[in-house]
Amino acid sequence: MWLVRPAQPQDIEGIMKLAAEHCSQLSSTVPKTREGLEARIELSSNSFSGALGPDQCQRFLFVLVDSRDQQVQGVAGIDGRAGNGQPFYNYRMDALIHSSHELGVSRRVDVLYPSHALTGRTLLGAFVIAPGLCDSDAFELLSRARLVFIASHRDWFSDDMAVEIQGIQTEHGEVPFWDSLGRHFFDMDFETADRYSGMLSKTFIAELMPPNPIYVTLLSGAAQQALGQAHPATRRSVSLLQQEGFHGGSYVDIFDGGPVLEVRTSNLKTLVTCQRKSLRASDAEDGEQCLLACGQGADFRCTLAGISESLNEVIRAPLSVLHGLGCESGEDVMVAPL
Amino acid sequence: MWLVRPAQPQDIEGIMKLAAEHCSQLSSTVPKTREGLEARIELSSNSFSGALGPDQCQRFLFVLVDSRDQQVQGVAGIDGRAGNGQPFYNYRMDALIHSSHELGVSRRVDVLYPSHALTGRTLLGAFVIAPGLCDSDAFELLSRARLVFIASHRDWFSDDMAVEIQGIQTEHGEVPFWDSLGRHFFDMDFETADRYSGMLSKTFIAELMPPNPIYVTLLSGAAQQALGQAHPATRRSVSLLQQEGFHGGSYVDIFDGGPVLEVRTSNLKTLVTCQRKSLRASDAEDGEQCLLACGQGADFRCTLAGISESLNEVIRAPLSVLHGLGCESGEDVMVAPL
Amino acid sequence: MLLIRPLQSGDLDDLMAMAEAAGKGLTTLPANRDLLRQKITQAQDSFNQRCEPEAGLFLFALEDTELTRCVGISGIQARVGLDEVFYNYRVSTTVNASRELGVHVRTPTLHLTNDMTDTTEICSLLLSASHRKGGNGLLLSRCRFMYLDDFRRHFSDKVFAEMRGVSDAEGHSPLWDALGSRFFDMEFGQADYLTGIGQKAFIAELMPKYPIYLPLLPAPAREVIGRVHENTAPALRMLREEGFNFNGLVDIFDGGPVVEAFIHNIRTVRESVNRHVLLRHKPLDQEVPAGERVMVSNRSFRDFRVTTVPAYCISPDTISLPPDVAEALEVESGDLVRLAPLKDAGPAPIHAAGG
Amino acid sequence: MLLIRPLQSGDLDDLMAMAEAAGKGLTTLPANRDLLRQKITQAQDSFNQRCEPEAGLFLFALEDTELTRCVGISGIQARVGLDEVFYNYRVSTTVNASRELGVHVRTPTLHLTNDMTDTTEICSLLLSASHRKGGNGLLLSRCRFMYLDDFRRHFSDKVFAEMRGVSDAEGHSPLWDALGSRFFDMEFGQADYLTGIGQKAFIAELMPKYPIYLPLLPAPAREVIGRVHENTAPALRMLREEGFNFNGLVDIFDGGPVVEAFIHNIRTVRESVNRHVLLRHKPLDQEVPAGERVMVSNRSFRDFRVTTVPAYCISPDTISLPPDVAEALEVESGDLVRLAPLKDAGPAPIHAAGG
Repeated sequence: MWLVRPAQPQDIEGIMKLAAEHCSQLSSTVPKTREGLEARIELSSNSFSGALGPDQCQRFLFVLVDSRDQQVQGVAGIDGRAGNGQPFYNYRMDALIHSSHELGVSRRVDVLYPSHALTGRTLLGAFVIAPGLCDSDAFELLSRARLVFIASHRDWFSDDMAVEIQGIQTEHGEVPFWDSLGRHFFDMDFETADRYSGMLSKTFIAELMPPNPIYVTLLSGAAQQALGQAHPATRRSVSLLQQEGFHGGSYVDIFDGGPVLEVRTSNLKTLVTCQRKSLRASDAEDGEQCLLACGQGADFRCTLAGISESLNEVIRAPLSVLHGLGCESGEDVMVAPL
Repeated sequence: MWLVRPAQPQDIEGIMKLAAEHCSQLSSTVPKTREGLEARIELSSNSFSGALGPDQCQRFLFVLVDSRDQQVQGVAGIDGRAGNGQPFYNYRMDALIHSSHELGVSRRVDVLYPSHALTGRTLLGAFVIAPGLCDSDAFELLSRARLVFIASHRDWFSDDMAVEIQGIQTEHGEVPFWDSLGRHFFDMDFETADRYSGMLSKTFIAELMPPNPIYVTLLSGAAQQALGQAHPATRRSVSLLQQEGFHGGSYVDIFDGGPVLEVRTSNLKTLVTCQRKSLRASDAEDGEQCLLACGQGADFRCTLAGISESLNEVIRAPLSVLHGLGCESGEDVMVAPL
Repeated sequence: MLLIRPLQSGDLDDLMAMAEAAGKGLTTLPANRDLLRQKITQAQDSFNQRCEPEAGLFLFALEDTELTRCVGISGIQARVGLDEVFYNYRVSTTVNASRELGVHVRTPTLHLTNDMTDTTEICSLLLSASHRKGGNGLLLSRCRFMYLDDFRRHFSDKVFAEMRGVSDAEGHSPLWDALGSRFFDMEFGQADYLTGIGQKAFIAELMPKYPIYLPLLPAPAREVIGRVHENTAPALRMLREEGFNFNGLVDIFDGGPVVEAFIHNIRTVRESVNRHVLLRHKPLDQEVPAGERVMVSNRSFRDFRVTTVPAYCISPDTISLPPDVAEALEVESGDLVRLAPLKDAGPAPIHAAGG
Repeated sequence: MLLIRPLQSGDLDDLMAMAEAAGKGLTTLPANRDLLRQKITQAQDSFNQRCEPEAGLFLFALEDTELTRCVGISGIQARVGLDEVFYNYRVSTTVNASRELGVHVRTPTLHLTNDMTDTTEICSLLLSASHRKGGNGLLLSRCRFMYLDDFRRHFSDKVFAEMRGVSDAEGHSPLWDALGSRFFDMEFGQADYLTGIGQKAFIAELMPKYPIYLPLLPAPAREVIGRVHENTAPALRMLREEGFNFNGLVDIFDGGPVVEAFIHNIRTVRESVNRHVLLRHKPLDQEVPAGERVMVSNRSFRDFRVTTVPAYCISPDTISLPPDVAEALEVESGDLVRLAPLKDAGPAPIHAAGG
């Protein structure tokens, strides 16, 4: 049985293994070092336990495990407030119209404005999954379990959410948007900049990022094409997020030009459709596959299960599911359709 | 009976009288000169008749008349495409966060960016009504008749709409936002700038407007307070627009700092609730008060009437209403609840 | 004798011939008869103080008195940017540095400015091919500095010259191709022409207003910023020797440099002396090389005249002039004239003394 | 005798006393013993070429040889902005004009720049109150220009000085109150101090990056831009006479002007001559007024020394020096020394000759 739960110190090996095997191409904000990861899990534990309030950089890290062996097969995160108390950098795409009445010409001029407008929004991130699971339901479980968590801890999160989607990178690891823009100012390669940006102090961005708006027409052709485009490897993530109601807005990542998707939290499909029910054991093994979650804070667990509904406030799932979730009959759960 | 219909050349006297009496305080894009008004009505007629297509600066001007004497008691307009083929200027309000990690300080810095992002959106404007009617249903009729017109000519208009709301002006005619910002660059008083901006060529704005972003904190206190605030005299207009679904966005007027309200056209309450029905005469004088409109293009008429519904596709209104609208029994009409 | 004097309406044909020979490149004097006639009128109004001081356009002719023909022209525009808007890019430095990461990057950045507004421009230098020798170019150019200094209140303290930027034989400018053409729906030549005749509203309408970070432009465009067209290199060298410096302003279209100097720092101004005229009937040896000649100006605002004489004419208090030269300069014995070397006075004293 | 020589570690007490007397205002030399000791070490490393040429900080002491005390200091920073980021505002002009409407508005605008990056700065001038007479301030300041010219390859072609801007007796700066304080959560004094000690990351983080249109600032703030503190007015006057010009750059906090000059245009440099030393045992009349004295430099990079002697010591090829002066300068008969007037050489020749 697949289970999504808060990351714990004993998951470090599994997370590092997963990240080492599958993160070479796909950038992620999962720390690469043991120390970084230990600190991140501690921060996450303090966030789940409620030791940190919403104003204190809550950063949640979930893992996807097989309940039988507790092997980590995926990682996903939520930052309570984008920027974690510091400015969160994006480019906002806008257009000016340069028009000469006398000469009868008019031209649309695309401009990238440095923006911190998304600072403080709840941010999804740090998504890594074992490649073998990319087409499985476990993918959807890992991605959406976070939203079920948000639904059951609504006041910890902001009214608007965002998620940064990785941008275009060639098979040789080149990032056309970075090569045309950021590289000139940060004097480092994309990997390095991306790694620094995962750290807490964003002072280096304030120090190194060009402070003035950028004319898109002056970027390389490849960079212009990459602007606002998602990496092909993020296809399934993006599709799931779009089904949830996320839409591409006006914002792109300052490093790779990848799109930032936005949504009003209250419009998320998972939040609209999930319901609080009382869970009872069922004999039947089949039923409608749903996301099923129980537990508050550090005890949060989410899985996929075949659900049968009996009375208005009661749903039934196989006893094995109750065991897997560590949950007793009659306990309150959140349930959301796939 | 109150009737809203396309402005016609014979309305010029009435419009000028109305504008002269009631427009001294309340700015409007209704031309002040006879020549200007003649040209505007001609443009409007060509727009209503379909002689101009959506890409050719359609500008519609409606009048509110008492059907008995055809005296003009109000004017309202729609511009098919904001800017009418030229850039449409606004300031977009955005915030940067200036934050020093080392010093532990963080400050929100509000910035006004010159923007043409609303260029090409359908724009409501030119709203003037006799003060005696400010609390009457005729006010709502005049304002919403335009939306009924849009509903019945949907493909002439864009998917997003905007309306500029007049900003703060003191009783002595001073405009704090203008005095703190525009005045320094345009070297003219607010009235003059406002008048020029109603004209077709916006070259003077490209020539005179400061091209760089403006820090709000450097504006006068009065200007900062006026930013994004509507003139009290627009209270009822704003309230009606908000009921329709218009909401204050990130944009303000470059001259007076008044808010620009935005809406997705398909979300407009009038568009969502209005229905096409077949109109029959009724004997009953009372019924639910509704907006009732008939006729395409130049023949468009809209009024308020007590409506009784009989069958699914048929509504009934008093015969006098049919006469007032110049419409025959069985004719198709648009009906929208108040 | 070669004589500097105010341009006159009789010079129109000679001027037109020179403008035609110059071709493109000299945008302030296009080969357009009506426009040139208008410029001559404007110059006459300026010398006669019939126009606002700020509108002054002082055009000087170099007359070959034997040929009675105008063989060169040079000008001073009293103030630029008062009637239209005068644009430049300023090449500025943006530094992005992080001590923590050990990164320190300097990014040359173009800022759009109107910083030369209300400043005096020296402009419109043309010399017939037949007379490109013997320091005639120097005379045409440097006579203006004596005029500027003698009539300071008509001009700004700082003066500048715009130098033609790099373009190829077909008139293609690398900077325009990389920058201007992205924003203007026209050819470089058209933009240059519209600017030259003072139609500049289109710049305010179409020009990018935010700073341009140079690393975003391709190398050929970056490389021409602040560089002059090869035909303009000698003129630039002359102005540099005169004390003009490139201080970061360039043309918005082709990137050609603006060079500037404060009038009191200009070499011709610093090396000028005044002497009283002494008429002497010994004829001058006109074969003296340029390096041993001095410019003599009559210091007249309205009928400014300058010619050159051998340096040996100078005495501690006076300068001896033969009657024909005095007549050409419209001066008499006892009048005060201004002198300055036509060419370099040689290296500065510190380097002469050794070391 | 008053002698310029490299600052030494023994000068620390004298330097500390001067820094304390100077109070605020001199941000590069705060009265902090550790910091001053560090500066002295840096200066010694620079004179002995033990540091990167770009990191050079050359500090000169004015020693009163009778008192054997350091009574003044002045400095040259070889390059600024290479280790940290060096910020200025450039006062630029934005013109908004519409010919159609007859509107023409000039808006002074502040652009944030790092244009002085990699440029040589003259800095840190302090003179004990007891010695503010007889041209000692001139000697302290102008001796640096002889050093700059003799060792050009260590410095940039252009040099600049930052002049203290306007603030009131309580240290309030009108520009800071109107601009800086809107963006920085600190007092002017703190911002100034952090900048002085080279902690500048906070500027990149907190400073507004877009241009500031001056009409948006209140009049008291606008008026101090490019103006100096009244205590700094004499220093500014001296630098102007030396050929330094204000060219639009000002301090980002108090608006004080940056003045700049190309080394070859500096008056001390232009008016310098070299002479061979001739030892002569006749003692010097030390009562000669400053206007009749000349500076004599030994032209040594490592042990630079300068003092003044009466102008009458100069002959066409030599300068006669008494043994004590030669010893102080560490020169012998036949050595080449550099001379420059201590004060103005008087008006330029053109104005002397009349007219």
